[in-house]
Order: sequence, then structure tokens, then C-alpha cells
Amino acid sequence: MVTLTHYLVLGAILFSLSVFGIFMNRKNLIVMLMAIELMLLAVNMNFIAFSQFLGDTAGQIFVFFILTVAAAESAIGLAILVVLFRNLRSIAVEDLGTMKG
Amino acid sequence: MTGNLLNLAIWVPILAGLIVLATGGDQRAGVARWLALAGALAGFIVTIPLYTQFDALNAAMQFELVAPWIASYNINYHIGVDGLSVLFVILNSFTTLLVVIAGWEVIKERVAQYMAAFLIMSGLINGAFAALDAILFYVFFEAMLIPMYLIIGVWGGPRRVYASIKFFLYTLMGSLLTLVAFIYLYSQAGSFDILDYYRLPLGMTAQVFLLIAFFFAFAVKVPMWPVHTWLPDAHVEAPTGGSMVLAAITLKLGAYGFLRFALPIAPDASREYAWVFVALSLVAVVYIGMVALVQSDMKKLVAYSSISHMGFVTLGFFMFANGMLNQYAVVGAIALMVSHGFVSAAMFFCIGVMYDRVHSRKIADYGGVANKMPIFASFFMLFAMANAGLPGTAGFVGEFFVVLGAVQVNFWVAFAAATTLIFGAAYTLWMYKRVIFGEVANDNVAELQDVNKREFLVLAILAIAVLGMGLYPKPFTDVTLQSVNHLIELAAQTKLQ
Amino acid sequence: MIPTSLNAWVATPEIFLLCSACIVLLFDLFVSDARKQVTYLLTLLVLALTAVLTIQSLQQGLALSASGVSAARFAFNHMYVADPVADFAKLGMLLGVALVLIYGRSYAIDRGIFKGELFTLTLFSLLGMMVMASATNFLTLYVGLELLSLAIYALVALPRGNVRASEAAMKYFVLGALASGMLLYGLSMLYGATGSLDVYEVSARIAQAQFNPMLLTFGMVFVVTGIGFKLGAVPFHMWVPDVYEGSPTLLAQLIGSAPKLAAFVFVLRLLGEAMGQFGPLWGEMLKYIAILSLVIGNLAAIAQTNIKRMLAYSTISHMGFLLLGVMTHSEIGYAAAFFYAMTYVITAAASFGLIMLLSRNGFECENIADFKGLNKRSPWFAGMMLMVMFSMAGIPAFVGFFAKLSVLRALVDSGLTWLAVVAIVFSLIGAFYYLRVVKVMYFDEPEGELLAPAGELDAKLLLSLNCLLLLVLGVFPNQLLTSLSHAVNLTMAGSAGMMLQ
Amino acid sequence: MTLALFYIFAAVLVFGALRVITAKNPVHAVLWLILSFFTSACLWILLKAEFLAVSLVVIYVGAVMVLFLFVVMMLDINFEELRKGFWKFFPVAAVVAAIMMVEMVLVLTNRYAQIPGAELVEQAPTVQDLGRLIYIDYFLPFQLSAVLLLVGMIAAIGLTIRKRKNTKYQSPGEQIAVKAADRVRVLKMAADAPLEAPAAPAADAGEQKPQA
Amino acid sequence: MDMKTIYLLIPLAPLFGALVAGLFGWAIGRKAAHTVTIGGVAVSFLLSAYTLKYLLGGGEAFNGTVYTWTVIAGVDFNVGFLVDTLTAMMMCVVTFVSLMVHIYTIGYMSEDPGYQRFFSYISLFTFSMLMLVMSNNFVQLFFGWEAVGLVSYLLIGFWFKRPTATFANMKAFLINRVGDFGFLLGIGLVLYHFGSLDYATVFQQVAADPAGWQAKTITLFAGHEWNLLAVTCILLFIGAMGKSAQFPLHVWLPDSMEGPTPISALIHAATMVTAGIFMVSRMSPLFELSDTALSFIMVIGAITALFMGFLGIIQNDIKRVVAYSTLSQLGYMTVALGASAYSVAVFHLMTHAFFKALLFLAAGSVIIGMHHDQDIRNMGGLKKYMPITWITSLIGSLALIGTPFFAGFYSKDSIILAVEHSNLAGSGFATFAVLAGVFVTAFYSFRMYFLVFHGKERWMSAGHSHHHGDHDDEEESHDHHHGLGPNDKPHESPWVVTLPLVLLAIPSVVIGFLAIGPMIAGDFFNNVIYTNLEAHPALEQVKHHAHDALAMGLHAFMTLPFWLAVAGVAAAYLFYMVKPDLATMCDRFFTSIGIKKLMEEKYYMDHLYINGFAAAGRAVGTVLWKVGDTLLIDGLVVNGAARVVGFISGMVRKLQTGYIYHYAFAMILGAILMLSFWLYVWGVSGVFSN
Repeated sequence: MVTLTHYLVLGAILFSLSVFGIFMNRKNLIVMLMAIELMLLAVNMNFIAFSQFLGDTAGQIFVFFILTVAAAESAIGLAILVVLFRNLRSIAVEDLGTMKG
Repeated sequence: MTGNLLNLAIWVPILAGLIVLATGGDQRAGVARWLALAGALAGFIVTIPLYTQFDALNAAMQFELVAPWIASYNINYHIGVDGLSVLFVILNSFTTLLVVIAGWEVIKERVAQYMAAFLIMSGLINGAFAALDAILFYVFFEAMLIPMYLIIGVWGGPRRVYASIKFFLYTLMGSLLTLVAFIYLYSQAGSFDILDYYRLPLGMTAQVFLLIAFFFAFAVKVPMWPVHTWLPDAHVEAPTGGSMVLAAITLKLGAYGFLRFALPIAPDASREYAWVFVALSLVAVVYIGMVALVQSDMKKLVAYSSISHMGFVTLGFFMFANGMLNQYAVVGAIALMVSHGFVSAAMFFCIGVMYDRVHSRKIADYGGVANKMPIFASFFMLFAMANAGLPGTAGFVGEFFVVLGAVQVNFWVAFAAATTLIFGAAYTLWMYKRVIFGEVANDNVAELQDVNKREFLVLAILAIAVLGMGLYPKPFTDVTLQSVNHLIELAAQTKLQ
Repeated sequence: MIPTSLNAWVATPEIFLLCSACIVLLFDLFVSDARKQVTYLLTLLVLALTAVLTIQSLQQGLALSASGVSAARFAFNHMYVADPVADFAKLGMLLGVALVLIYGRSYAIDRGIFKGELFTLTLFSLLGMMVMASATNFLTLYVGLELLSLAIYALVALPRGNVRASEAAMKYFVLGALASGMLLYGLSMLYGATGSLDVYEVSARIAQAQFNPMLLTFGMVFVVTGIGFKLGAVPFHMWVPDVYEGSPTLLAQLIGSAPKLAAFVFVLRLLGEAMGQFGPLWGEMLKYIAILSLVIGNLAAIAQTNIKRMLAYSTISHMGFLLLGVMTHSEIGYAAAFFYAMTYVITAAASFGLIMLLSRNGFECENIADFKGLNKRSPWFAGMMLMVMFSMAGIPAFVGFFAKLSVLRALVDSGLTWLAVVAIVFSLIGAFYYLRVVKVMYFDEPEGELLAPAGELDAKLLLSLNCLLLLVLGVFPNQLLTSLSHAVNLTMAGSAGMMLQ
Repeated sequence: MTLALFYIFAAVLVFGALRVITAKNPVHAVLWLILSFFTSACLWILLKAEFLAVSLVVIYVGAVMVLFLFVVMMLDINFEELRKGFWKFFPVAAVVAAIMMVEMVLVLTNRYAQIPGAELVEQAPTVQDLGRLIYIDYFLPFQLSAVLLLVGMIAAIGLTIRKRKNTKYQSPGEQIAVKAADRVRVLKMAADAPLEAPAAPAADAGEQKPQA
Repeated sequence: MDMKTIYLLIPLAPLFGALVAGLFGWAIGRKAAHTVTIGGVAVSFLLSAYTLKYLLGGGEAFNGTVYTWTVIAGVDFNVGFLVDTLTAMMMCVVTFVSLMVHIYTIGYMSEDPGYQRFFSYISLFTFSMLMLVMSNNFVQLFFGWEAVGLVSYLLIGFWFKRPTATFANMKAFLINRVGDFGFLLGIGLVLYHFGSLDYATVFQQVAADPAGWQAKTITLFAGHEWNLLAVTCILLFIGAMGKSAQFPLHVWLPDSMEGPTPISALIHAATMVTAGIFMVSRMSPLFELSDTALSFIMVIGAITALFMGFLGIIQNDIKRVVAYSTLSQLGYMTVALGASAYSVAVFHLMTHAFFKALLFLAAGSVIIGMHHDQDIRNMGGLKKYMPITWITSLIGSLALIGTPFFAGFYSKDSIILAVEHSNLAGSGFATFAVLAGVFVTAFYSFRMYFLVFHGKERWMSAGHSHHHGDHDDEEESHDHHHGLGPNDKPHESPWVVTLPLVLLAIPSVVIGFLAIGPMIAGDFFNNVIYTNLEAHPALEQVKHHAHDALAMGLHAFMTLPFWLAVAGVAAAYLFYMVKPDLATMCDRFFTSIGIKKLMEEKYYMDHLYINGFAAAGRAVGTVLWKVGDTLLIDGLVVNGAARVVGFISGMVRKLQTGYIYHYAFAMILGAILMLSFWLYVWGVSGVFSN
């Protein structure tokens, strides 16, 4: 019997993994962006699970919008990445350190 | 109508300051000077009725004015003076007038800003003395820091940056705590009206915390040992006018704060911990007296002497005997505040006169000034003697009564306090000897010119004030008596329940 | 469930803004690069008209409340509410954004970003803020937030050739996405715990104990994280200094001013209204965040030589102060925080406006040392900067003092006097770096050639008015204080009213 | 049966996710991400959210991931360089992530976190239901998400559009609109630039010149 | 004119002169300046004389207020006059000596550029001194007390270019301040316990219940009760010790000789230094009630009288000899006070004022004659060059040593009588001291007399190092390094100098004979000075003798003091006229046993003050400043706090590394911390325990 908790725990694991991916990644911004996608996936998992286990459709609508937003977000993120790459000739996270202190 | 007198005392200088500021750059410095003089004069004239119309037999607030200000916080524009504050409003306006004259041709850069800063500050200080609403008081009390900060920082000496920032932060530290105290009182009383606070019952713990907060705000301002170290720096670096106002007025604001806030609002805690204040005051008198003795910088010496004198003032405020304040001590302390206003302003002005000529404040750079500046030397002698508390000068009245009061409370306190008679004379006269007496010490001194008319005017006015108060202090003490009695009643009550 | 209805008129300001933004977008295509002034003026016109509509809405709301009816008017099937808090906040945002454009005009021209994107994206971000202010549904709240954020990410990167700008944009983007992921995770938990996405519904279910407290509070932790990021509170503040420094100054101004109001309303709706019952818990969390913000913000600011970075850290500490107001979870506290946010918008706008005034083509005013001897160059603007700095330091009689006063009062009222003492200790440390700016302007001699402030006359005039407003509001804060606290009271009463249904 | 499927999909999903963040090659990472999305879609189908599962595949795998791949390919990146120093930071990062995971799992599996009566719906909402909700109840967010996409478009175009470097063209509008003041200002700049900022700011100024 | 107006005029006339000469001296010139000041003092003297006559003629003593200085706690602090016989006598002495000094100054200061200033000062002094003696309350007394101190300060430092002068005046002021310190506390106690500072009120209270007041105690140290009046009186007397230069606060007086000689005569011999004596006499109702205080006074006086006399023997500066003599004589007066013979003290005060002023002025005349060489070793045989000075000096010296029928004899013998009959503790020592003092006095007085006026004309001998100054230089005319050249001859001073000598010589001879009757035996001081004759019967004995001045004089030839004085004179003659070698031998002897050194160092009192207290004060001040203020408060706390903040700030800054992953890490860490906090809250609420 798959319970709500199963999905929530799965969401939590995914969430933690993506967080891990974000702060452990030193070299590649694209992977960082992908980790963010993973995080949204985890959230979506939660929403759908709640929605289906509580019998409330609103959660699924939310997921729908998250998907939309994520798409726009990816577009902008990648655009910034491209701009950055043109300036820096690199997408290594470590090279993004001119401003600090 | 009478309330508007105070309004005038506050806003006339501020307005004048803004007008002076509007004259702009130094190409119109002359206009700025005359406008400033007119403004300062007007500011002083409007305060005269505060004295002439003051009812000395009445302990209540006079010239009161209440207008709603920030209704949602129950903050009112509530001003008024009683015997504790009226003198300082006048003294402040008087000093501002002198400061404007003192800086007449000495200040050559950014004249308008200089004059305006003093005028605005004068209004703000008057406001602080007249405020009967805690927030109003706080606003004036703090806002005053801004012009003073600029005065020290812009027209000051070589270490002006350090001094000005130290001055600002030191003072801010204390006053911020007081702000919390005010808010606490507000949460208890539902109003920021100081007179409401007087009636507010408070537990001992609350009173102690309030007293600590007030201590920080006002002890820094006074300044009491050990939070005094901003003063020598500020004084040394400030231009002459700045030192005059600092010593003559703003220090008084700290002492006034004890009278207006600490004693009546937290009477039980004040009585309980009066010994702390007494101890710190005595340290100020003795310790600082000794420190003053070894200063090589004239301004620093006078600055330390100010601390020592202010120690006398705070000593006078906390002379409790059997739960009652001693009237001699309190009146004496207030008289000392007024007289110190004259004397310290005069001392700083004298040093300024020499500094303008020689550009040094080091005692070692002088010697034999009397040979070249006999008139100046005579005035300086008078003020030095007043600083040492010689009878017949203003400086005596306060010290005399504080000691007389202290004897009634505790002989040894009086004993320690009376050492100022020796220390005060020692550091003042030793400096005077090294600076004024002797053969002409160097070429700088040899080229000295005696005081000019402008300087003579300031010196003469101050000399008249110093002698006048010394020979006939009754007009000064009379106005305070009833209010002091009232204060003693307030400080003798218990707010514990 | 609340009856569905569109009731779109309530949202006139946003609808107008959206339409106008699209018109501006289209119009701009037909304007040559040299005539972007026209777009600029059009944008300002849009802002002005939106403001008029918002004022109307506000008046309507106040009139309703005066007649004893709830001031809150709902639209879009209860996805949107127009209440006085929202309307006031929107006015603040409109003002903030307008000031960004006006102060930044010549700056933007000099840096080649005076383009259609600037105007449209700014308008869209404003739309996002306004939606956030009026959102009563987690979904609307989220979409508004993303609209605001995405537009700003793009704006920061707008000077495309600028390494620092793109670096800032990237940092902002990644961390912002992380934060919104956290926020979403939290929202999903809130949803799971209560089964609803509606602020009032959630509040009502909490009141009726129809929820899972553990999941709810678990989600709340993540929500607080997201809020912390938006406000730039420690430890979610790391983006703030880099983004302020890297982005063009006018965008730093945009980031530093209006969105704070949106974030405040966001906090108010999510924590204050939806989870007001759990005030003690999130209040406790916010307390530590606020203290940390005060500590880190003020301490780090001291070491800065770059004025934008310094202002960034100063913002962090200001947000700490704002959160102190919120964390009391009392109406007084909310009102104080609202006042704080509102006045902070004006103050921040003035500070960045002054920085831009001193920048010119080829010269970026960004070091504190660039202010050296400003009093000699331009006494007037030195005086203005002085007012801004003292206002930020909380010295009376500037408005910053009353902002701090109101927060401190809220703290003392809540019995947190010790916290008030902590707050003032750090604002004392804070005063040091504001003083330093004044010191540089007044005490130091100017280096090199005396450069007078650049900028157009209108910007200068408005900037002066803006700075003087700090003084005027400092002397007469009553009207604003009363209005804002009245608005907060109405909103909180409204949410209580909704709960009863 | 469902449980077994759940565990299989979950295992694949977690593994895929792990590989996404540890993959040496970003292209591989993208592919692993696609796998994760697919398995998620499968899980959503187990949750009877078929429409969303399909949407996920269409939107993410079809559009977003392709965009990612496109960008990865377009940027000329030295992948070997990117791998260096990965394991150096691993322990701390892993510990922190593990703590987070443990805490979250601990909470979610706690019995107080269980929602009583939470059962998978018998009848999942149809596409029609969803559509009604989106277009009627959630009209405002829907409109706004449209705006969002518009913003995404404007931003992407505004940031990345490039005029070709080798095309030289005139802009008559600019030429006409030039004012005397502009010329004067240019001259003035030349005069005070060296005075104002010796080294570093000059470099900054250079960087700020628009590329195009 | 009613009396109050007269009394007002008496001090105001010299004040007027002082103000005119001081403020407008530059405009009105020398002649006008001295005219107006002398006129003022003359008016004052005439009116004082009139007052005395009026009171002697049965006039009412006056006690009234001029104006109210201030009112605090319901107590009036007034400026007012109490004019009774004591006051009147003092007024006459003060104004008369002052007048003489004024006249004398015309001659003495004729070459000084600060001529007008000097006149202004001495007139101001006269005013201050009159205010002091005419006061009817403690405040005004203190006023005058400090005002004379101020003028003394100004006058000692009159030649402000001399480092020694400016050192001396500061020293004088500070030592006096030490006395005032006690005095002020004494006044404080008086106000505290009597609730008033008016003499009349205070004395009435004492008179109403002497036993009660005597029994009153004060707690100074926990558990120890002290007699209130003893404490009060001793404190008041400490003030007198400062002003009247009593051991150990005497050190300023010899140094004060740095001032011009006229003021040494006026201030540091005749008037100001006697203020302490006057004050104690004035307060006799208080002092009478405390035997402890009286004993203290007597012992202090005795020490001063004897040991300061010793120092007079070894002085070579003509003024210093007189100065030590003054110290010694002040000791005599103090001893008399201690013996409750207040009237005797005052009597000696008066006679001493005349002959000591005379001696000083004569010394000044000698100094003029010697062209400002003050070393008696360079003098000798001046008798024939300066006859008037010589004869008046002789008179003065005779009066000083107590030659029968001279003024000093009556007063000094009365003191000795009183002390001999005193029954207080310490009177034995005092008796010895005053008797020994007689010999010492005679010895040093005549040592000086012989060295100056008789013997070889030593200024002619080469080898003394002083050079003749340049008299053309007006500015420098009063500098130290002057003297008579080997070929110059001293000459008698002008009449303005000698006239005061003569005028002072007359009372030095006759005043004792004339006044002892009324002042000591009569009822001149009856209602003024209060003596408890039952407790302190000494005065009774004196009165007994004083009935008949002639008989007392005759009787003196058979008393010990007379022969002691004769012995002193004879010894001086032997040592300095007949056998100078003997003097050298003694000198060598005392040097070998160290006593000479002790005396040359003035019993090391100056060392104690300068290298002891003053140096310690400065050292402590330096330590407090450098360590307390600069190092601890400023360095450690203030700047230390700033540094700590700066340091933390730098640390905090380092946290901001610029890398996204660190930023993200911080965020996650924050989230985890909040999560943990939340878990903790839930844990506390007991969720995880069951």
C-alpha cells in the first residue's frame, strides 16, 4: 500500500539531493540549474501527492503553474547563463567570485 | 501667548540658522555673519522675557504649551520651563550670541554653515531644555548631535575625525538606551509626557533599569567618570565656538537630564543607588582633578577641569540625607551649572584667542603672554580664578553650596569634594603661570597682539557675567528654589507599591 | 468555499498596469533608440495613472470601512483582495519604481540600458509586486513573486557587457530559485496540512483545528526561509551585497526599495493572516533571524569601502529591524514594520538616487571615497546625503527615527525590552558607518577635480524633495503612522472577520 | 504491486537525481535528469495524475531539457576542467545534506505528521475538471503565468539577442538626434578620466561599454 | 551721615580707587592713580578712626545687612557689616598701615612700569581686608578671606617675569587653599549645626546653651564620636593656619617675599596674615567651648613661634629675616589664642602690625638704598648713610624684641603671662616655646640690625657677585641682579619713604603703653570677645598685670623674658660685632651636626610639599591619565570595543566569499538550523517522546 508518506519522503529525499547538488557544485552552473529543476520536481511530487490523497484538485493546478513558471525561469536562467558565458568565457561556479566581502 | 515665548526661543534661532545657510558660499560670508549675529541676538532677546516674566514663587511649569504632535503615539509638542530649566534656555541663547561673535573673523571657510550650525544647535538645545514630552526631548537631544558633529568635524583640529565620531557614538550610545527607557515608560503610562512619568508607580527593578538607562544617557553627556573620555578629545579638536557651547551648554543638558528624569522618575532607585553616583562624582572630582594637573594641552586641561566641575554638579544632585535631597547641594549644583557655563565658555574663548594667534594649544609653546597681552592676561586671570572657584566670581557659588550641602550629608564626601579647592586652583594656576607669566618665551609670543575690540567685547561680557553672578547670585538661585523644592519632594516620594 | 465571482473592477490598477505595460512594450518597438525618452515618459504616465487608480481604490476601501463594512474587496474568485494595506503598499511601490526611473534616467542613458526592456520589465516586476500585495491565494502569491523576481533577474543582467552585472544576475537567480524552491516546499506542506491554498481558508481551518499542526509548522520553517531570502535577512542574505554591488545602481535601487514592501505584505498575509495562530513559533524564528540580520548587517557594513555594498549590508540590518516589528505578531508590530518598510522605500530611493547623481558616463560612483569633499562640490546635495544617512542611522528628526521608534515600541509592548536594547546596541554600531559617509563628505578634502553632481534638473529637484521628505516625515510622521496602522488594523480585523465565516 | 512499482520508480528517480548532480559531463547530467522526469511521470501516473504526468514529459523533456541540452552544446566548455576538486567538498556537503534529509524524513514519517483519512482518490480529476479550475477559478494566476512567459520571452530575447559583429550599419535616428551637449561631454570625459580614476575604475569603465 | 553709610564708604572708597587705578590707570597716568588710591585709603582711614572714636565714645555696635547675597533653604546669606570695637580696631590698623604703605609706594615703586597696577592692587587689598574684618557672617568672611588671598597672589607675582615670583605666588595660593579647604568644611559644619552663617545667630545659639553644644558629637568614622565643636573649630583653625602661616602651612610666607616690599609690609606682615588671628578671636564664643581645639591651637602656635624664629637666625636676605620674624610673631599670637587670651592676641596683632610694617618698610628703604641688593652680608654701616631708616629700624627692633615700654613689650609679655597661666594641655610646651622665642627673637633681630647698620661697609668689598644693573632700562629696574657697586654710596630714601617710617615708628613706641589698659584690662572687647574665665583663667592674670602699664613696664625688668631678650641682643652683639669668628665657629658646629642643613632646608617642609605632595599629585595624575584614561578607558574599552567590532566585522566580511555554493550553503544551513529549532520545540512539547 503506497501511502502519502511514501511520496512525501520521496519528495524530501529529492529535495535534499537537489539542495546537495546546489551547494556542492563548484564547477558547473548548468548542473546547478538542473538541481533547481529537481527541487521543483520534489515540490511537485508533494503537491500532487497531497492533492490526490486529500481529494483537492487545487494542488494539481499549483503543479501546473509551477511547471509553467519553471519553464520561464529556465529560459531566463539560461539567458543569463549565456550572457555570463559571453562575458566570462566560463560557466564555472568558482569563477563567479569577483564580488565578495 | 506665554507658551509662544518658548516657541520663539526654540524656533527663532533655527529659522535664523536656515536663513544663514541660504546665503550659501563664502563669497557672501559677510552677510552670513551679520545675519547670524542678528539671529543670535534675536534668539537671546526672546529669551529675556522668560526670566522677567518668570514666577519664581511657582514650582509648576511655566510658559507651557501643549499641542498634539503624533497623536497615534500620544506624543505631544509639550514645552514649558520651570526653575530647573529656565536658566539654561537663557544661558544657551546667551552663549550662542557670544559664539557668533567669537567666530566672527576666525572662521574663514564655510562661514554660513558654521554660523548656521550654531544657530540651529542653539534652537535644538533650547528645545531639549524646554521639552516636557519625552520623545520631544529625545528628538531635540539627539538632533543636536548633528550640528555638533559637523562643527567638530569640519572646523576642528587635526584629530577631528576621531574626536567627532567618538563624541557622536558615545553620546548616541547613552541616549539610545534612554529611548528604550522612554518607550518602557510609555508602555506603562500610556503617554510620553514627562510629568505623567512623575506620577507613575514603578517597581524597584523597573526603576533600577530606568536609572541605568538614564545613567548612560546623561552620564555620558555630563560626562561622569568613567564615560568621560570623549570630552577631552571633543574639546581639544573642536573649534573655539564648539568648545564653548559644548562646555557651557551641552554638558548641562546631561546634568539637567538627571534632574528632569532620573530623580523624579526613579526616586527609589536613585536613593538606593545614590552612592554610586556620589562615588563616581567624587572620582571625577579627585581623579580628574589630578589628571587635569598633568595636561600639557590647555584645552585638554580645561576639558578635564570641566569634567571635574561637572562631577561636583552630579555630586550635588545625589546628596540624599534620610531620603531627602539636600537643598543646598541641589541649588548649588544648579548654580554651578550656570556658572560653569560662563566660566568654561570664557576659558575656552581665552584659549581660542591665543590659539588664533599662535596656532598651538600646548602650554609649552607659551610663556610670558602677559608681557604682550596685558588686557587679555587680566581677563584670563579673572576666569582662571573663577575656574578655581574664587569667592566673588560665579565659580564659587556652586562649589560653596555643594560643599555646604555635602557636609550635611556626609562629612567625608564633603571632604573629598572640597579637595577641588586645591586641585582646581592647582591645575588652573599652574597653567596660568606657565602660559601667562614669565619672560616672553619665544618668537610667537613676542609677536602677540593684545585682544581686539571683538575679543574684548566677548571677554568683557563674560567677565561681567562671571563677576555679576559671583557677587549677587540671588537672581540666579531664586528662580530655581521652588522648583528644587518640588524636585526634592518628588525625589523623596516612593513609587513602590 | 467562497462563491466564485470575477468582480474584476476591484483590480483596476493591476489590469490597467498590465494593459499599459503591453502597450508600452508594443509602442517601444516603434521608437528608435534615440527617442526612448518617449517610452520613458509614457512609462511615467502609466505609473501616475496607476497611482490614481490605486488611490481611488484606497479611498473606496477607507470609505467602506468608515461606513462599517469590511474594507477588503475581493476579486477573481477570491484570489485577489484590495484592502488598505495592499493599496498603501502599492502606492509605495509605485512611488519607489517611479523614483527608480526618474533618478536613473541619465544613469541608464550613460550605460546604454535606457531601452524598452528596462521599462517593460520594470513595469512587469511592478505588476508582480502589486499582485503579491493583493494576493490572498498561495498560488497568486507565488506567481506574483516569480513575476517580480524573474523580471528583476533579467533586469540585473541588462547591461550585457558588464561582467559584474551578469555575475550578480546569476547569483541572484540561482539563490532566488533555491529560495523559491524552499518556499514552494513550505507551501506544499501548508497545503497538505490544511488542504487549502487560500490565505483566509487556511487561517479559518487553523482556527477550527482542521489541520495537521506538525506538517503545517514543518512547512512554516521553509516558508520563513523563503521570506528571509526575499527580505534579505541573515542567513539568507548572501545575495544582497553582491547583487547591489554588481547590478547597475538604478536596479540596486529597484531591488532595494519597492520589493521590500511587497515582501512585507507577503509576510503579513502568509504569516500574519494565514498563520497568525502560530505567531509565537514563527515569531521566535524571525527573532533569531532579525537579531542575526542586525548583527551581521551592521558589522559587515562597517568594513565596506563600496557604498553600494555598504548600503546592501545596511539594508540587511534594516530588514532585521523590520522583522523585529513583525516578530511581535501584534498589530502594533505589523504597523511598525509597515511604517518601517514604507519609509525605508523612500530612504533607500534617496540614497541610491544620490549615488547615481554623482555617477556619470565612464565614472561609477560606488566607493565611499567618491563622496570626498562633497560639501565643497555641492553643499546642497551633501546636506541631502547627510539627511539620508542620519535618517538611516535613526537620528531624529528624520523619519528613520520614528520607524525605529515604532518598532522599539512594539517590542517593549510585547515585553521584549531586552530585544529593544539589543536592537539599539546594533543600531549604534550601525551609526558608525553612516557617520563615516557624512565624515567623508564634510571632513575630507575633495580629491582631484571638483565634479558637480550630474543628472537632469527634474531628477535633482525630485531627489531634493525626496530627501526633504525624510525630514518632513520625521517632523510630522503622524499622518503616515496613523494611516498605516489604521490600514493594518483594518486588514487584521478583516482576516479575523473572514475566519468567523 | 503498486508498492513494488513505487519502489522501483522511486529508486530509479533517486539514482537518476543523484547522477544528475554528480555526473561529470553536463550532457550526461541532462540525460539523467530526463530519466528522472520520466520516472517521476510514472510515479504521478501511480498517483492517478495522468494529465500532469504527460504535461511533465511534454513540457520538461520536450522543451526545457532540450533547451538545456542546446545551451550545453552551444557553450564551448572544457568538461574535464569542471570536475576538479569535486571530492574535496564532498564530506561536508554530504553530511549537511544527510542531516537535512534525516530531519525531513524523521518528521514526515512521524505519526503526528500523518493526515488521518488520507486515501488516494477513487476518481481522479479529469482534464475537464482541471481546465475548469484553471480557466475559471484560477483565472488570475493563469493570466499572470501568461505574463510570466511573456517576461521570460522578453528577457531571453533582450539578454541574448546579438547583432552580427561584422555587419556595419548606420542609425540615422541617432545621428540626427545627437546634440552639441553630447559632443562636449565626450571631450570632457577625455580630460578628466585619468585624473578621476587611475587604474581600477578605468578598467571597469572599459568593461561597461556595450559590447554591440 | 548715618553710620551705615560711613561703614559702606569705608571699604568702597579703596575699591573705587582700585577700580579707577586698575581699569583706567593707562589713561589717567601715575600721579592721578596714586592720588586717587591714596585718597580712597585716606578717606577710609579717617572714617575708620571716626568709627573707633564713635565706638569708644559709647556708640552702638553695628550689625546689619547690606544686601542679601542669596537665600537657600530659607537661610539668608548676606553681605553685611558687624562693626564693633574689634572690627574698628582692625579697620584702623588696616587702613592706617595701608595708607602708610600707599605713601611709601610712591617712592618705592617710582621706577616700576606697573605703577598704576600696583596701586590698584594694594587698594583692592585694602578693600578686601576691610570686607573681611567688617563681615558679620561666615560667607563674607570667606569672601574677604579669599579675596585677600587673591590680591596676595597677584602682588607676590607682581613681577611676573621672575620665575621665583610666579612660583612663590602659586605656592602661596595653593597652600592657602589647603587652609581654606578646612575652613570651608568648618563653615559647612557651622551651617549644618547652627542653621545660619550669621555670627550673631550662631553665637547666640552657643551662648544660650554652652553645655549642650559642648556635648554635641559628630560621627566621622563609624563608631567614633567626635566632639562637634572641637572638629568645627579645628577645621576653622586650619583655615587660619593657612592664612596666618602657622606650621605646617607656613611655607608660603617666606617665599612671598618675592613680592615688592610694600606689600610684604602690608599684606605679609601687618594685615592679611593676621586675618587668621582675627578670625579666631571673632569666633571666640565657639573656640571657648572646645579645650581640644584650643590646645591644638596653642601647640601649633608654639611650634611656629619657636621654630620659625630659629630659621630667622640663618637668613641672609633682609626681607626673609623679617618674614621669619613675622612667622614667629604670628605663632605668638596663635599661642595667645590657644590660651584663650584672644584680646591679648589681638593686642599683639595690633602692635605687631605697626612695628612689623615699620621693619618691613625700613627694610625696603634699605633695599632702595642698596639698589635692590637684599643680602645683609653685603650691607653694614648703613647707619650714617640712612639715618632715618636706621633710627626707625632700631625702634622697630626694640619693639619687636619686647623692650619694656615699647609696644611689643606689652603685647608679648601679656602673651607670655597668659600662656604661663593657661591650664590647657600643651601649655607647658607653649610656655617654654614663647620664652625661648624671646631670646631667639632678640638674637635674630639684632643680628640683622647689627649687620645692616653697624660694622664694616661690606658692599665695598669686592667679591660679591652682584653687578650693578642698568638703570636706564626702566623695564628691568626691579630685577634681582642689582646691587650697590663697590664705589657707590647708599643714600637715604626720599621723604615719601621715610615719612611712613616715622609715622609708623610713633605707634610702635607708644601704642602698647596707651592701649594695654583699655584693650586688655578694660572693657574694650567685653561684648566682643568671649572668654570663659572660669574654665580658662589665664586672661585674669594678664588683666591683673595690665591694669597699670607703667608698673608692668617697670616690673618687667625683673622678669625672665626681659633678661632673655637682653641676652639675645648681647649674643648678637657678641657674634656679629665683637667676635665674628664665634659666629663662624657656631656655624661650623651646627653644620657638622646637621642642624644647619636642616634649617637651611627649612626643616624640609618645602621638600615635603614640592617633592612630596605636589610631585606625588602629578605622578598620580600622570598615571591616572596615561593608564586610567588613555590605556584602560580609551584604549581598552572605547577603542578596544571599536577594534573588536572592526575585527568581527572583518571576520564577518570573510564569510561573504563571493561563491554561490557558499551562499547556498549558508541558506541551507540556516534552514537546517531553523528546522532543528523547530524539531526541538516539538520535541519539548513531547511529540517525539511518546
